[in-house]
Formats: sequence, C-alpha cells, structure tokens
Amino acid sequence: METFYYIIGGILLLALVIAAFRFFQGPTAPDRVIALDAMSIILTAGLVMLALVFQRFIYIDVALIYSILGFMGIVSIARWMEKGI
Amino acid sequence: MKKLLATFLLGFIGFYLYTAFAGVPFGESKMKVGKDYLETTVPKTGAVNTVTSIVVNYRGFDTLGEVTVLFLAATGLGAILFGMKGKPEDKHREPSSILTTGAKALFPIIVLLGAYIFIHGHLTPGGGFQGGTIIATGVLMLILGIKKFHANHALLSIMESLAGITFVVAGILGLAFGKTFLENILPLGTPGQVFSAGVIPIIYVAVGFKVGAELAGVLDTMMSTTRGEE
Amino acid sequence: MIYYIVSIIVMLIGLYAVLMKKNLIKIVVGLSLIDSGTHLLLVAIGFIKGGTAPIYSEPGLTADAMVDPVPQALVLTAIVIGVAVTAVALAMVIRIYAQHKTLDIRKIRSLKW
Amino acid sequence: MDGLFQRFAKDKEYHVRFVFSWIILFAIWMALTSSLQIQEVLTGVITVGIVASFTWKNFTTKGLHYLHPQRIFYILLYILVFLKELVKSNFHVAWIVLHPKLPISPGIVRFPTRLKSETAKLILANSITLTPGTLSVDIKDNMYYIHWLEAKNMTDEEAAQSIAGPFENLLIKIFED
Amino acid sequence: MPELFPLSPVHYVAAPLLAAFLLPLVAKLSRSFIKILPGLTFLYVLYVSAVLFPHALQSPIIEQIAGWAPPLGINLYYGPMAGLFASLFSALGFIVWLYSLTQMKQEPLDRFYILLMMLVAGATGIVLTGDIFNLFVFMEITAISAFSLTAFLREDDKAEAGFKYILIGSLASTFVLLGIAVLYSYTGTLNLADLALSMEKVPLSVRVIVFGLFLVGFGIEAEIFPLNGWAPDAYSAAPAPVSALFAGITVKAALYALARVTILLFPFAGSMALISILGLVTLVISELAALHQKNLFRMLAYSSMGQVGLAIAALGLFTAEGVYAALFAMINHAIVKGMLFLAVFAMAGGSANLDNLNGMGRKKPVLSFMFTLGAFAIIGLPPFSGFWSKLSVLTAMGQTGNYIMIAIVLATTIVEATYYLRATGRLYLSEGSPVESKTPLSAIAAVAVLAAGILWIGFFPGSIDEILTAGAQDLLDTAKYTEGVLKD
Amino acid sequence: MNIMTIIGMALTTQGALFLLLGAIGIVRMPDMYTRMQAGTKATTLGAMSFILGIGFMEPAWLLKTILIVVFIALSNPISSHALARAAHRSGIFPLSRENIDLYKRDNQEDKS
Amino acid sequence: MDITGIPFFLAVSFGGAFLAYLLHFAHRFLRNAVALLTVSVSAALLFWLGDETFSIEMGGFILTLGKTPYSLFFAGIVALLAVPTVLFSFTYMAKEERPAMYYLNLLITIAAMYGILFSLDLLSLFIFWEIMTWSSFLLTIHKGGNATKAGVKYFLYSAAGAYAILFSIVILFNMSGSLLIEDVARSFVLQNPLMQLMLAGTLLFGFSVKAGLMPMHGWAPDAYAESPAPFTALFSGALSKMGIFGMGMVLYQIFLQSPFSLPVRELLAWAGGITSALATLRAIQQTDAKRLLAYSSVAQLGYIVIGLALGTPLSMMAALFIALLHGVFKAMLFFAVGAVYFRTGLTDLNELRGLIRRMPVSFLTVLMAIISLANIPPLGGFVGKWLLYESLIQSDHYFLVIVAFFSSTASFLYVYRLIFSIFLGQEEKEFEHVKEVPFLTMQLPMLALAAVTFITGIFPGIVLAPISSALTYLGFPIYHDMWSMSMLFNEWGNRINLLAMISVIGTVFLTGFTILSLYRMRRTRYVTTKDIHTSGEVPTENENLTYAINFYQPFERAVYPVLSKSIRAWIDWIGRSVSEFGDFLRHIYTGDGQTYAWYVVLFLTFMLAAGSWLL
Ligand code: NA
Ligand code: NA
Repeated sequence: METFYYIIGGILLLALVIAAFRFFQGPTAPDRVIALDAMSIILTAGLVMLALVFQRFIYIDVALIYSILGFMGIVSIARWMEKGI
Repeated sequence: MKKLLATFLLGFIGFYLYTAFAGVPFGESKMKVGKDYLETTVPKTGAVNTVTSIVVNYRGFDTLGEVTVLFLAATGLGAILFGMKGKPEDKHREPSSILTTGAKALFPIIVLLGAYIFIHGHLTPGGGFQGGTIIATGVLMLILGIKKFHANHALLSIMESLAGITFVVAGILGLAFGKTFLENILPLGTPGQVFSAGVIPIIYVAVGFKVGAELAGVLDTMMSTTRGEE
Repeated sequence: MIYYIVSIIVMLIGLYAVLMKKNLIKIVVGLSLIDSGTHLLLVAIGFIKGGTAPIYSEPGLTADAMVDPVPQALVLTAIVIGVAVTAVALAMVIRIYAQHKTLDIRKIRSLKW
Repeated sequence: MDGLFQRFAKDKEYHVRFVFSWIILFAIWMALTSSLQIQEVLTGVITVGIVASFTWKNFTTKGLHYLHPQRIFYILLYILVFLKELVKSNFHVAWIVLHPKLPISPGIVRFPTRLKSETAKLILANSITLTPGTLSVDIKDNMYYIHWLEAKNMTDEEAAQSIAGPFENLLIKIFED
Repeated sequence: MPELFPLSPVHYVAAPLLAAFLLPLVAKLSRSFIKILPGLTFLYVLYVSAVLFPHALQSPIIEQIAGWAPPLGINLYYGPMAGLFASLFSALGFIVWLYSLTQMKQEPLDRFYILLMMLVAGATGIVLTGDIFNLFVFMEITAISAFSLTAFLREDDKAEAGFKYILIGSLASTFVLLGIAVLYSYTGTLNLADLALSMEKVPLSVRVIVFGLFLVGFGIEAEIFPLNGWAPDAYSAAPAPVSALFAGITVKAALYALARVTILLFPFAGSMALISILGLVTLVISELAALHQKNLFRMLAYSSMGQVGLAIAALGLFTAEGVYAALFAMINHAIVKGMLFLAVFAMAGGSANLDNLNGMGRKKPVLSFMFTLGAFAIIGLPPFSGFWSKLSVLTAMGQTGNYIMIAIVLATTIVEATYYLRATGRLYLSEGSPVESKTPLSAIAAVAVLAAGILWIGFFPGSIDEILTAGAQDLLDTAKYTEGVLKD
Repeated sequence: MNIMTIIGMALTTQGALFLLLGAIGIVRMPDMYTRMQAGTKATTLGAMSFILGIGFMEPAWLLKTILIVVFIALSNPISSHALARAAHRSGIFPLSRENIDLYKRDNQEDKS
Repeated sequence: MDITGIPFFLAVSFGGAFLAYLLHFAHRFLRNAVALLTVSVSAALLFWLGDETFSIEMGGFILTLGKTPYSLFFAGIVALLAVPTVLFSFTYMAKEERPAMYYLNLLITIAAMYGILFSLDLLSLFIFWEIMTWSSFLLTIHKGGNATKAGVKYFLYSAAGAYAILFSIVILFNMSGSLLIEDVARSFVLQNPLMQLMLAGTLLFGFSVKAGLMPMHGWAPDAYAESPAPFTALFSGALSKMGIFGMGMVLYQIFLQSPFSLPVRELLAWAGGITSALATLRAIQQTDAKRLLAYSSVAQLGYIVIGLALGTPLSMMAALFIALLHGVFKAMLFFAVGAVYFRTGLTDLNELRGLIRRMPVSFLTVLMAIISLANIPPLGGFVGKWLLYESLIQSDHYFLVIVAFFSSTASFLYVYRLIFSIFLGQEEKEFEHVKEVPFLTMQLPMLALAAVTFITGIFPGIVLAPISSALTYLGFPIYHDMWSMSMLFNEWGNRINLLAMISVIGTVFLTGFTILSLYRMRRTRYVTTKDIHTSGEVPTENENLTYAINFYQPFERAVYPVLSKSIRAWIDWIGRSVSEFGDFLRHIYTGDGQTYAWYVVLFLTFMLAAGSWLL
C-alpha cells in the first residue's frame, strides 16, 4: 500500500510542478489563474489522499473547505477581471 | 539605487531574523505549555480538538479580543466608508445566469458546511472563525453572482451583536457562578460527542455567527461602495 | 530550516513591496504578504516531525504524536487580525481613491511637515 | 390577514419548497457528519432547519415533485448518460493532449436551448463544460456560447445537436414537464 | 450586600465590550442610547477603579481568566502601575465622552462610540494583561480602533492619515508578533512572568534581536523617533476628542508595554540607556519640529511626541526616581494634552489654523484661560502639574549624574515655551475671526475637569506621590511580579 | 484486499493520471481557452475520480467523498465558465484557424 | 494661623489676588478695594513678620520659607512700589480691557516676588520665580498685538535664565541632598572648583537675565515699553531687582569661598559697567518715552550690578541703595509717562510737547525723578552714586569709575530730552483739552514716591540702616561709622559733612531750576511747530520738521558702530538659527507614508546592527 501512496503522490507532485510551470509562464492573467485553479484541484486531491495516508477522517473536511475556497477565489478573480465588482 | 538599498536592508533584517530562528530546531518539540494543553484538553475541557480548547478555553480571552478586532474592523469600515457611493453600474458588470443560478444553488450548501464546521469546532479541525469565514464566502458568492444583491445589514448587525453578547455573557456567567471570567460552567459531557466540552461549542457557534455576519457585512459594504447604485 | 527561510523570504517580499511599490493596493498586498510570512513562520515553529493534528478524533492518538497546538491557535488569531487590518486598510484606499483619483502614494501627501 | 392568505395562495408551494430544501440539505448534512449518533442527527435536524429556513427561496423554485420517482429515474439516467459522455470525451481529450500535433481547431460556436428552467440551464452548461472538448462561455437569454476544440462553421441547430444533444432531452424531462 | 458579580479587573474590558456589542441593538430602540450607553460604561469602569485601585496599592490583584493558572491560562496583573493607568484611562474616557456629547456630531455616531470605547478598553487591556500574546491582541484592538477613528471624519486628508497610520501600525504589529514567535519558539510559553523566568533559554544574541523587534513594534505606537511619522498626521486628522485619547491613552499603553517587557525580559543596561537616548532624541526633534506648525492640532501632535520623549527619557533611567518621574510625566501629559486638544477644538473647530485662535480671549474667555493654563502646565511652570512632573524628571536625571540630559531637557523646554506662548498670545490679539458660537456647558465641564486636575496636582503634588512611588516599585520589582503571578 | 479497495485504487490511479494529463494540457495547449478545456477539466475529472477512489478505499468515508465530488462537479464548471467569460470580455479572444467566434460577433452586434 | 508668620503673609498676598479677581465680577469698587488692601496689608505685615521659619513638603521636596534681613530689604522695595502701583492702576486701567485678569496677574506677581524673597530654599525660590515670570508675562502681553511679541521675547529670555537656574538647582540638590540655601552653601565648597564655577555661572546667568544685564537685556526695552504703564513701574522698579537679589545671594551666600569668585565678580562688574554705558547710549537714541525709560532702566541695573559685583561693604551698600532708589524714581517716571499717555494717548517724544501747564504734577514728578536719576543732590540718587564712586575708587577700579561717570553724565542727555520733549517747548493746539490726571489715584502715588526720593536724600539713614543689617546678614563687616548719615570718608581719610553738602548743593540747584522753569513757562505761547515752512517751499508729507526730531542725530552717528555690533544681534541669530533648524528638521516628516516605512526599516536595521555589534 505504501508503494501505491508513493507512486500516486509522485504523480500528483509531478502534475503540480507542471501546472506551476504554466503559472509562472503566463502569459495572460487568466492563464495564470487556470494554472492556479489546476494546482488547487490537485492539492484538494492530495489533501484527501493525506487523510487516507494518516488515517484521519477529519482531514477530509480540510479538503472540502479548500475546494470551496479555491472555487470562490477563481470566481472572485473572474468577476474582478470583467470589472464585475 | 533605492532598490539596492532596500534589498540590502531587507537582506540584513532577513539575516537577523534567520539568526533568531536558527537556534530553534525545526520539527522538534519545544513545547512547554503546549504539552500541558495536549495532556489536559480531553479530561479538563472535554474538547477533542486541542486547538479549539486553547482558542476557546485556555486562551479564550485572546479569542474574545480577536472577535472584538473583527467587530471593530467591521465597525471601522462602516465608519470610514460611511455615506460613500460608488459609480453607477454599467452593463458590463452583470453576472451570467449560470453564475447566478450556481450561486443560489450553492449558497445553502456552503452555509450548511460553515455551520457544520463551527458546530464541530471542538471535534474536527475548524471552528467559529473557519465556519464563519465559509458562511461569509457564501455571501461573497451571492454578491458576485447576483446583480442587485445586498446583504440585510440590520439583520447582520443584530446577529453580530447577539453573538458578541453571548460570548461576553458566557464569560460573565463564569464570574456570576463564583468562578473566573470565561470559566466553564456547564458539564463537560462525553468527549467526542457534539454536546460536550461545556461552553466551548456555544461560544464557537456564537463566534461562527459573529464572524460570518461581520465578514459578510464587510464584504457587502466594500462592494457597495465600489460597485455603487444605479 | 528551509521553512523558516521560506517564510522569512515571503515576509521580506512583502516588506519590499511596502517599501518600493507606489500603488496603494500593492502596498496593502505587501502588508498581507508580511502577515502571511509571519503566520507561516508561526506554523513552522509548531511543527513536530511525525506529529499529527492535535485532535483526539480517532482512538489511539497520544500527545506525543501531536504537533504543538499553541502556534496554531496563535496563527488563527493572527490571521483574523490580519484580515481585519487589511479590510480597514482597503477601506482607507477606497476613500483615498475617491478623493484623490489616484493610488500613487507619492501623490497623496496633503499632510506633511 | 387577507394579505397573508393571498401570499400563500400565490406562493402556495411555500412549505413544500422548504421541505424539499430541508431534505436535500439534510442529506448533505448526513454525508458531512457520516455519523448516525443521535446527537449529530438531532443537531443536523435543527441546523438544516435553520439554514433551509432562510435559503429555500433561492435554493429551489419548485417543490417536492422533483422527488417524484419518474424524475428520479431520469436523473439516474442522466447521470449514466453523463458518465458515458464523460469517459468517452475524456479519452478523446487525452488523445488530443498527448498527440504531438495537437489536432484541434478551436472556436466559439453557439446554439439556442429549449430549456426554460434556470437550474436546467445550469446543469446543461455544467455538463457541457465537464465533457471535454466543449466549454460553456456564456448563456445569453436562450443562446449558449460554447468554446469548442473542434469548431466548424455550422448552423445553430447543428451545433445544438452535436453539443447538447444527449443531455437536453433528458433535462426537459427532469425539469420541465 | 453580596455582589452578584464580584468586581475584578476583567470588568475593565468586559464592560466596554458588552456595551460595544449592545450598542447596535439599543441604537435600534432609541438613538439617544447611543450617547448614554458609553457614558454609563465609562462611569462603571470608573467605579471599578474606585473600588479596586486602593486594593491594588496594597497588594497587586492577580486575576486568572477562564480558571487556568498561569502559564497555562491568561492572567491579569492589576498592580499599582496597571491600576494607575487603568484608572487614568477610564477617567479620560469619561471626560472625552462628556465632551463628545455635544462636540461630536459626525455620523455614524454609534460606530464612533463603539470605536471610542474599544480604544479605551484595548489600551486598558494592554496594561492589565500578563500574557504577551494577549498583549498583542489588545494592541491590535487599540490600533484598529485608532486607525478607524483617524479616518472617521469625512474631510479630504483624513483617510490619507489613516492609511499612513495603518501602514506603519501594521509594521508595528508584525514586529511584535515576530518577537513573540521567537520567544515562544525558545521558551514554549507566552506568560510574561513565566517568560521572565525562562529567558535564560534564549541565547543572548537572540535576545538582542527580539528586543530590537519589540522596541520597534512598541516604539511605533509609543511615537519614538524615527518611528513616529504617522503620528502628526493621525493626531491632526482624528476628531479632537480622539486625539486627546491618542495622547492620553494609546501612547501611554504602548509605553507601559515597552517598559514592562523591557524590564521583565531585557533588563540589560544597554537597552535601558538606549531607551533614554531615544527618548531624548524624540524630545528634541519633536519640539523643534513643532516650532513651525501652523495647524494647531499638528503643533499639539509634535508637542505630544516631545512630551512622550521626555517620559521615555526618564523611563529609560529605570531607577525608582526615573520611573516615578516617567509616570508623573505621562499622567501630566495625559491630562494637559487632553485638555489642550479639547479646548482648541471647542475654540477653533476642526480646522485649527493658528489664526483661528485670534481674539478668542474675548470671545471664549473660559476656554482661553484653560488653554493658557494648559500651555503653562505643559511648559512646566509652577504651580501647575507640569512643573512637578518635569522637576521629578530632572531630579531623576540628576541623580544618575546625567547633567547633559538635564541641559537638553531644559533647552527644549525653551523651544516648547516659544510655540506655546505664541499660540497663547494669539488668544489675546485684538482682531479675531468673526465666528461666534456658544460652547455647550458639558464640553466646558469636560475641559474644566482636566483643568482642575492640572491645578490639583500643581498644588498638591503629594496627593499622587504614594501612587507614583508604588507604581514605580511595581514596575521595577520583577521578582515580586513573577512570584505573584506564578505563585500556585 | 477486497473489491472495494481494488476499485478504489483503480479510480485513484486513473484520477492521478488525469490530473497529470490536465497539467500537461495546461502547458501544451496554445491559448487560454484550450488550456482551460484540456487542463482545468481534465484535472477536475481527475480529482473527482481520485477522491471517489479514496472513498472506495475507505468505505466509511464514501459519503463524504461523494459529497466532495458532487461539489466539485457543481462548482468547477461554474468557475471555469466565469473565468472564460471574464477573459473573453476583457479582450482575450480564442485562437481559431477559421475565425469562428460567434460570441465576439454577437457581443459586437449588441454594442452597435 | 499665626499672623506674624510667612504663611499668613503669603496667604494674604496670593489670596488677595484671587479674591480681587472674583470680586471683579461683583463690583469694580470691591475689586479695587481688595487689591489695594492686599498690597497695603502685606506691606504692613512686613513690619510684624516673625523670625520663625516655615516648612512644607510638596511633591517630595521640603520647601522652607523664612525672612532674612537681606530679603526684608528687597521686600521693602516691593512693598514701597506695590501700593502706588495698585493705586495708580485704578483709573489708568479703567479704560483697558480684561481688568480682572490684570489685577489677578499684578497681585500674583507681587505675591510671587514676596515668595521669592522669603524662600530659604532654592526650589521654593524657583517656584515663586516662575510664578512671577508667567504672571508678569501675562501682564506684558495684556495689550495684545506687538505686546505679544515683546511678551514672548521676555518670557523666552526669562525661561533661558530660569532654566539655567533650575539646571543648577537640580545638580546642587543632587550634591547636597538638600534644597536649603545654607545646606547647599555648605556642600558647595566641597565640590571641585570647575563644578563650582559652572554651577554659580549658570545661577548668575539666570538671575542676571531678570536684571537685564548685557548681553541678556534684549527683552527688557520691548517688555517695559509694551506692558501697561503702572505695571511697568513695578516691572522695572521691583521685578528686575529680583535678579539683583538672586545674584547677591549666589555671590555672597554660595559662591564666595570659591577660587573663581573674585574673577567672576570682576567680570560681572565690567558687564555692569558696559551695560550701563551702552544702555545709556541706547536710551539717548529713543524717541518713545517708555522705550527711553526702558533703556534707562537697563543702564541703572548696570550700576547696581557694578556695586554688587565689587563686593566691598561700601559698594554693596551703594548697590542696594541704588536698587531702592532706582525703583522709586523709575516708578515715578513710568507713572508720569503713563499719566501723559492716559491723557494724550501718546508716548512718542516727537509728538508730545509743552504739557507743563496742562500736567504740572506729572511734570514735577518727572523733574524730581530725573534729578534723582542724574544723582543731583539733594535727592536720594545722589547718595547712591556717591557711595558707588567712593567704593570704586577705594577698590582701585578707576576705569570703571570713568565708565560709570560717563554713563551718568550721558544720562543727562536723555533725561533732558524726556522732560523737554514732553513738558517744555511750545504748547500744541491738540493738547488744549488735556487735563492733569485725577489726584487720588494717579497724582497721589506719584507725589508719594517723589516724597520718598526727597526723604531718602535728606535722611539716607532710613534706608542705610536696613541695608546694613542686610549686609551683615550676608557676612559683610559693617560698622556704624561707615554709613553714619552725616559723614563719608574720602580717600585721604577726611570726613566730609554730607548732609551739609547735600543741603547746599540741593538748595542752589532747586532754586536755579525752578527759576528756569518758571521763566520758560512764561515764555510759552501757542505756535504750531509741526508745519513750519519757509516761504515757497512746501515740505513733503513725511518730513516732520519739528526740531525735537533727530535730537541726537550727530551723536548717534558717532556711536553707531559700537551699537550695531551689539550682542543682541548674536542672540537673535541664535534664536533664528534654532528656528530655521527646526524648520529644516520637520521636513523629516515628508508626508509620504512610504518614507515613514523606510524609517522604520532603517531604524530596525540600525538597532539590530548596533545590538549585535555591542555584543
Ligand atoms: Na493578512
Ligand atoms: Na498595529
């Protein structure tokens, strides 16, 4: 099982790094936001995995909250970009 | 030149800060009071979440202050932006119907999640501040997604007042029962259950309401001064 | 150790923004960054290798295997305070912008000497 | 007093909508707590009641008839169809992404929808977005604007068929009968 | 009669807090509650002072919060010094409330009074608490109230002042928080008394760094040069009653924090000398800068910074006499500067150009008289309160052989006299501004109470001698402090 | 190892791979919209699959993980839509070989 | 309360001040009555003052009050001037604004002077000193306008002096652990001489400011000129003597044993001489009566300092004698000028003329005063000046004799101008309706003081007796022969019968002057002197051809280089520099919030660097 966690964790990390590449490259603000969005999704998944790894149910709450905040972040940025706020 | 100087100064300060922390071994236990909290939280406070027992019980006075800070920020913001009106809206600002519908559909779920989080503050990670923040997030979503959304400030104000009064009264009751301010006066119950940890969940629910109401109020005040009326 | 360094660097970036950026919003963001760095630092202090969240939600958890809960409690407070200050600062910025029609801190100097 | 009754008359599904909201939210609560402890359930009953009491108006426009077995059947069907489309198009996109030449011809097309319910529109938009290859950019009145990786010059009807085809009919059955 | 709520120091914080939370509710019942409730609150904490302070003079009252003995829980330490400050703050709060009743007209009034009460309560919390993080929290309560009150009025430059204040104030809180973080990471505790006993765990080099952080953090709020750039703007932008509280309360609380922390945690000779020198530098620069101010509030602000510098210079001696003198100077400054702000506002209004004072001697003779009195007291002329405080500062300096310091203090007093007498002279110029308005009795009464304080201390300096001596001992006797707090 | 665990591991693995695929898509795709298409959605689907998989691996958590999945399914398309719309309205238009952008055309018609 | 005690005395003095202030709001008459009663009762109480000392603790310091023969003499001066001043104020101040404040401050000033004199310790002396300073400051700015400027200047000079005094007091207190002058004196001699020099130097500097000694006299002309006339009499006549009192105390109670005592006193004597000479020259230049008198006061104080500094029994006697006499005749002069101002609204010598018939009593007062001032027998001034010369010669200060003689002679020039410009010359139409001032409240004080000059001239013993006990108290060997009212020693040991001489010279002088005056008066006729013009020439508007203008222009040209380089310019320069420096300094506060953030960061960096460097 541990090997499985390591492999999965490795893939997530790799995905995170690749997405981060787009974040730093841009070129437009929405591009960065997309990268950020992707990264936050990957992190949400990662958090759920951590709950499994540490066998702590309560960490799933963290993932849930994290996904809400990620969502709100993107929507806020989007509304701000179109001068909706 | 100025940049160079800034970099130099910051490097200098950074170096000293690092020096200060360099002697602190990372990842090793340096606990003194922390240890006591961890050992006494379940038997003495009935709270499973040590952070919560610290926040609401051991260092509840800090939290009362913290709640006050937020309350003051909301009050101050209202004072600073009092009477300010934004520019009239243009058509550009209208949210799409997808967002509007989505916001309406997600709002109760988010509020419920927030409530869940502050009700379980003594059991799971989270608590009044986190739950309140999530509720405010829900309100933010309404602000973003609904064109003419305005929070009901009178209601928010009553909510935050009542919640704040609850907190202080919970403290004063400790005095009234011949104990100290903010001291627990309720039975501790079975650790791990919803109705446990004495007064902690009550305070945290109050904090949740308060934080939610205040942050929502702050967001709405800010938005309405920037986006303005038609 | 690297956690300390990273958090200090985050702080310093914020401080740099406070010192060098001319836009009021960026300065406020700088202040927030300073806060964030400080919060990171606090959390890093409380971390203990192999420690888990200080919540006795599952049976079999002992105090030895938990991270220091105090910095977490402190960070919670500090974050709320930071948010409060940021909110008030932004309110000031809104007022300043409404009056001066600029966000350049160099141009907002009607009070001096 | 008259006014009050009138209000009920106009808004006769008042309690039904509330109960509907309550049921959905309570299900969510149960999922959240994942616990059958009496204290948790009791707390849930009350909390959900409070939350539902001030959100039901926005949460739903119709009432309990969404829970009609026929609708539930269509909902399940919809989920199946959606999952099928999802898997299908996912692998399609995987192929595109990993293809060295990136075989795409993107563009924004549009199609009108027959859906009336806002919720249905949202679900259609979300479904379109989630199935890779298409992305809902906006809905104006009844017109969906879709970013499509394989955009072609076509009529609105053609676009509607190829993008919303599998979903729209089911959604009408779920929401608008 | 057995009391339902036995009086304890926590009432200083709990009562205003309760009132602040209640205010939005009662405001909905009747708008007149907005003004009444804060007054009742201040009256109540005054009553708390009247009951508790005499006890504190005998032996410090140490109160545990939430039933946890320190260092586990937060404790309040209500010793003679804290008691003195808490009582002073309550009294000033009440006076400012009395004054605001008629002089403060800017809406939203409910928010104004909430912020006002919390400014006082926060500062009181700073002096009461025995926990360093709790101190930080109260510092923030005070700061946020202060930021918001600075930008409370609607005129153009108020938000500007508020922004500068918040910018620098945020840095202050950051540095304090960082210092706390370092201390906690070495000692694992946050209680001040416990920290004092655990300081040997902190390497000396780190202690110096932490002291630097605290010095900057508290120094910003205590208006030490060169950290006080925000102060003149904030003082001149805030409504005058608030400026009076800035001078009388906010700075004092920060100074208390600086003194308490220094004496408990960093009792090196170097740190104390440094504080003294900084105080003197602040004094000299502020007084010189005040010389050319056209705006009265700005002038008073610089003067305030100078006065605080004087107190800091005496405090930095860290002898019984030095602390005594510093306390005396702080009390004097709180009363006198408070009175000057209130008197000027009542005479010249918000736009306090020096010219607005012209001819006030005829139009508002009582206020003019009080302004003159205040000016004399600030300069340090006998037989007014300022004389005794300045004299005690000088003798304290003399006792440590710092003759140069004495000379500097006296030389700056001449500068001080220059601008204050210039302003006083304006009152008695023949040609005046045409504005005539009646000052309501309550406002005059508020100013008069402070004026009475100036005269009382001037003629009976011995009446506060016991308090000051006890306060100085309280601050310096660290062993008593730590033992008292950690006795169980 | 029971059947649930195996399903769970399969779903998790698939999810992880889709997350990776999404990340690659973000980097590889030529413009913002196509990145969103390939990237954001692939990651969304990946996360849903991943989290559901973990729910299967720990059946007591299944309900809660489903809740997260449903929430993601509801919220992520909305945020993607909001972002795409915002980008388009702030003047970032999609690449298109055949210049198909009916949204732009309709918007311009609206304005004129 | 013991009515012979100092507390009762001060309670009457201060209490009267507040009572008078309060009664102002009841009735003007009550106020005046209480004011007059207060000064009269305190004057009378001086005679019954007991010997007990009185101590009180205040602010942790023990304040001790008590009388000494030395202080009693000065208290006499105060009392002598206080009563006429209050009396003179009644009518004079009736026209002015805020009379209540005037009486309050006036009576406080008087009481504070008594307080200074009856202080046995340095702190109470300082307290009363400062009370006197601020109350007199408030009196100085009473008229507003220019007076404010003059008042602030006065206050700042005073503050510089006072804080020099306080500086020494704090150090002396630290050294001796006591504030009592005698204790301080005892431990003073144990200090190292340089410290002694520094402490005494600052004390003397402080006191000399009030005395208006050059170079610290810059405040005096303006303040004397701008303050209300009745107060000016007290100001120049008594208040400035507090400086003399303090200097005497420092020189002979504290500093005497120091090795630096002699050189410092020599220096002071020269400062006195220079002051008298330069101020006399300045006085000659003045066209404003009050400014003229102001400079004259500075000059007279210079004389007093000469005598005080020399420190021979005879010189001390001279100094104290002149101190009293100067108070009296200067008060007369200010009263008279005040009377003229009261009736004409003018103090400009170029505009006043020919009032002798309109205001004969004022004229007589001025005449008596300037006779006294110019040291012409038989009036008191003569005795003082005689004593001074005698002591100067005896102590071999021949050059100072020349200086003193020069300025004494030169003072004829300005007193002549004073009396000539105001009272003599042709009568003007515009002064036709000028009447003499009321008798009781204005003439009487002038005449009473005139009588004093006369009596002290004829019977100097009345004054010399208390002086001698004062000097004995200070430790001077005084023997009766020395001041025996009929005799003076000359250098050759001959006895000169003073009384006889005074009588002879006096009679001759008075007779001559009276004849002269009457003659001039008779010749007076009405001619407008202000627009004489020769035929065909129209004078330009600004050209006042009155012959009194540019009275001493040639003289001015001669001494101009000396005066222009006066030290006042340097003091002004210092003040200006401080002010400019302050203006420069405040630009630290740029108004840019970011700059302030920079300061914070720089300061933190500096603190961290300094801290680790110190480790
Ligand atoms: Na922040
Ligand atoms: Na702050």
